[in-house]
Amino acid sequence: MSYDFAIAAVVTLAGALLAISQANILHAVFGLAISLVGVAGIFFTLNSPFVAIMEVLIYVGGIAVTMIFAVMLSSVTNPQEKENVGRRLMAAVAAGTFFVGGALVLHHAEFADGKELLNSEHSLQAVGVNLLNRYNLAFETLSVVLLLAIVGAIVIVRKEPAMPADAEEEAA
Amino acid sequence: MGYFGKVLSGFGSLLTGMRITFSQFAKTFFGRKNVTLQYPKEQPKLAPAFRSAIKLIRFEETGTHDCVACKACERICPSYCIKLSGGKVEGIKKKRVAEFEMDFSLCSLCGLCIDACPTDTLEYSKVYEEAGYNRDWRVDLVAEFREYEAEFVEKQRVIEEKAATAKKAKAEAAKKAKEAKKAKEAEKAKEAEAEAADTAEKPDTAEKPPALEAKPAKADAPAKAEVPTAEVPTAEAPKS
Amino acid sequence: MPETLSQLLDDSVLAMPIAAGLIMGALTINVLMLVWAERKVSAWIQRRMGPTEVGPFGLLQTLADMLKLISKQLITPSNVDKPLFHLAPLLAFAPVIAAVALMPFSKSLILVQNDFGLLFVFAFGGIAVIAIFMAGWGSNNKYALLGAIRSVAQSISYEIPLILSALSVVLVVNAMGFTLASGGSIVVANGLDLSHIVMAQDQHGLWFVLVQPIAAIIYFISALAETNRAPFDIPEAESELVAGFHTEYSGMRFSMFFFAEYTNMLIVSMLAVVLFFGGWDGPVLPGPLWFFLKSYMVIFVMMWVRWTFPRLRFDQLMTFCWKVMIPLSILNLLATAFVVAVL
Amino acid sequence: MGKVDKGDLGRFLPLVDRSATPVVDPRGAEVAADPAVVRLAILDDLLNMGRANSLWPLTFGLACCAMEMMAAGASKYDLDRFGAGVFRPSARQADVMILAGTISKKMAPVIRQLWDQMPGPKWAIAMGGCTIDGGPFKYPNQYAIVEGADKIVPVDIYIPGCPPRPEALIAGFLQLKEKIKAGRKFNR
Repeated sequence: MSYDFAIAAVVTLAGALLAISQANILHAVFGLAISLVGVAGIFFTLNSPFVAIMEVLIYVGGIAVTMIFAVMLSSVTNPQEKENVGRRLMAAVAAGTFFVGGALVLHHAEFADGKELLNSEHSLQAVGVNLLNRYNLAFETLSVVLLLAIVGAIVIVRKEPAMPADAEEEAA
Repeated sequence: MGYFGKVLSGFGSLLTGMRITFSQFAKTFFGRKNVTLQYPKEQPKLAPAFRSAIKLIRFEETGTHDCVACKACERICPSYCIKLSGGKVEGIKKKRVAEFEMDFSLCSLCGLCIDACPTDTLEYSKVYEEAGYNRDWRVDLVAEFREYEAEFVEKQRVIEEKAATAKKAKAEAAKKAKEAKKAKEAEKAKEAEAEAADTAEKPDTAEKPPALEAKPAKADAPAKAEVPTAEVPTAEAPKS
Repeated sequence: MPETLSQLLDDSVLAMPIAAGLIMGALTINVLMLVWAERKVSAWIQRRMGPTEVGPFGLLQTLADMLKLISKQLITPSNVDKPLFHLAPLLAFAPVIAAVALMPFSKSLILVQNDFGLLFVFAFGGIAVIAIFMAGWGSNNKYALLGAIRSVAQSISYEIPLILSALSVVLVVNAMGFTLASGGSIVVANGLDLSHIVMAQDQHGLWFVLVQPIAAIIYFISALAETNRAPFDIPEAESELVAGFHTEYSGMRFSMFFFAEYTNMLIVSMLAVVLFFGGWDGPVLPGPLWFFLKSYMVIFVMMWVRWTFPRLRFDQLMTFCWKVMIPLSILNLLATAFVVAVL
Repeated sequence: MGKVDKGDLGRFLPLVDRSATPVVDPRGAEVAADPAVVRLAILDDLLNMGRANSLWPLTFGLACCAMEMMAAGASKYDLDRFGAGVFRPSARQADVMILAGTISKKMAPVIRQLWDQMPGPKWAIAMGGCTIDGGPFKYPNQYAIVEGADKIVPVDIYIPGCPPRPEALIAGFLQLKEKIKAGRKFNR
């Protein structure tokens, strides 16, 4: 493992930590962006520059910006967190399941050697052909993620329905 | 003109604009003809009617100003920016200004003082590049004339003495003439008495009244003309 | 001595800082000259003198500006979002250096050779958008926020025609199907490699501005919008938004945004030269000189446009992008694809 | 009576001695004696040269004098020759505040706020009679005008006139340049 990879991994992890630990939602999104840049760095060290560029171009330049845009255009900045043990438990279970599943998949998967990709002349062409022929459905499905990003951002910062006290104040 | 016609004409107008700016650019770049006046190196040509703060005129005949400290300018100034003092000077009859202080920072260059000056010794100066580190912008207008003052007073004294002697001489001459006239009249009267022993004296009394009426009317005219200018500030005071 | 120097450069730990320092120095000189040139060009267009007093022809004017900006007080307003506020200028500053390193100055003088150079440049443009966002949000100022929102909306909108017009050039390069002899081995042309785009124009003796005139115009207009230059400078519209996203920045932090803006100009004009004006291709003079000469000509046109046209309104800007530029660039791309497929 | 047109373009003879300028380093001889400080003073001189030649004014006009300020920035007079033509809209990026025009009492807090927003070292130029001490609007019992810009901000250069010509503003800039070159002055 080279030190390039180590730096990229540290950046990714730090960004991810920032993304989940910040109360300020904009800081969290910027942490996500940092994490995505780190992921791009990991791809780059694994001799897959095309994926790395796409990571930056689409995820950092596209999705993260869209999320920030949605957050900024909405009025809520620091939502008051309500202590809800049940919801937290559900979230923890979902995240744990996802993590375990992902780890299992990764453990059983077979990875191509990065060195091979480096020397192949037509890697980019192969990527293009495969994306538009063999994996067309998966490609198109993944592109929905942009839409999801916007919807997710709006849901996160959606205005809470007005409290009765507020309504009274408004009426008065 | 359809949609594409509009697009084309719009594009054409953009190109026209760019052509104009480029021609200006090229003219300045290659011809070195710019419109800039490089101020500290070049001085501007001021218009003849250019107005700046007031100054005192130096007259050729006397070599100095002709301010008699009448304070007409001080009274008429709407910004209270003129303060002057002065009055009788030892040796001469004419009054002279001693201090003429003008606050440039208060002045709005309206020119009322110039109009009001009875001796026409105030004028717009052409000072145009004043700037400084101090907020006090009071200037002494008579400062440049101080050195000529003694000379002027001497000259004026001579002139006045001459005038006085001339007057004296004139007065004496007039006295003599009067005496002579009186003597003549007395002679005439004697002759007339001798002649008019028979005739009546009516025509003399008939001609006198019109001559008496004309005199007071003439004396009033200048006094009336002065009244409006003097009343301007007082008349406007209630308004403000 | 040369051995040790090459050893130093071979060492990957030291090579990066040295290269970054060299690029930084070159870019600083470039920015100083560009700001001077901008002021002179604007002066000459308005029949003025421009800076004349500092140095010969006022050449040291921007140096004086830099000295002053370095020594200026750095103000951090009380209610700013501190991490974002402090990071934004650095983040605006970093990607532009990386993008310059990718440019092929001549056939052999390429700092970073990459198969996807074009995509890299666009990707770094995307990071700069985040920096503007951080500045606008972190400043806690309504004008900065509005400027940032405008800037980002404008940047992501105009990135689409920018990339589409560049893609049509890529299509042409790929379709030519030629092979390049590179150091004995035969390499198939790759339209995403910046040096290959230039080589394609070099081999055919034909600049792509003649092959793709519509793409060239679209690229130029989008590049003006991407760099927030007049007539598309509404993010920092002085009459409405004080100074846009960098309203609250003073001294050196402001000059970093300034630096990024002028280097962005250089990058888009270099890319224009690579894509449409034959890169280093030119008679007599050496390649890098031609490259820079052409780049500065494109920059001159950008300045010329800036001092000619008034600012657009925001809705006009967006309408122009989504209703004119994007359809036009898609049509151009389709037509190019059609021609390429038929021939 | 004939008039002699002499000394028209000269300067006024002032009542007070205006040659004494407040540009002397207040620390004076102490600084000159200390070798460590003197070496830094060379750097200070260099920075002062930079500051003096790059005076970015704030885009900010109060009344009629602002017209002359604009004229000074335009083609005929071209403040940009001295590096002072970069009118910055944001106070954070400006060095000089040109107070051009009547300062009403409503405007005074705004001016003070703008001044406070400017990063040091910063300078102020009071342009026109109204800004120096109220000008034509100064009379007993007036209630609307601030009688002098130096009541709200520390002013470095005073330019009289109603309004002063663009040349006077340029002369003011040149004097400010001299002042900056002569010594350091930090308004916080």
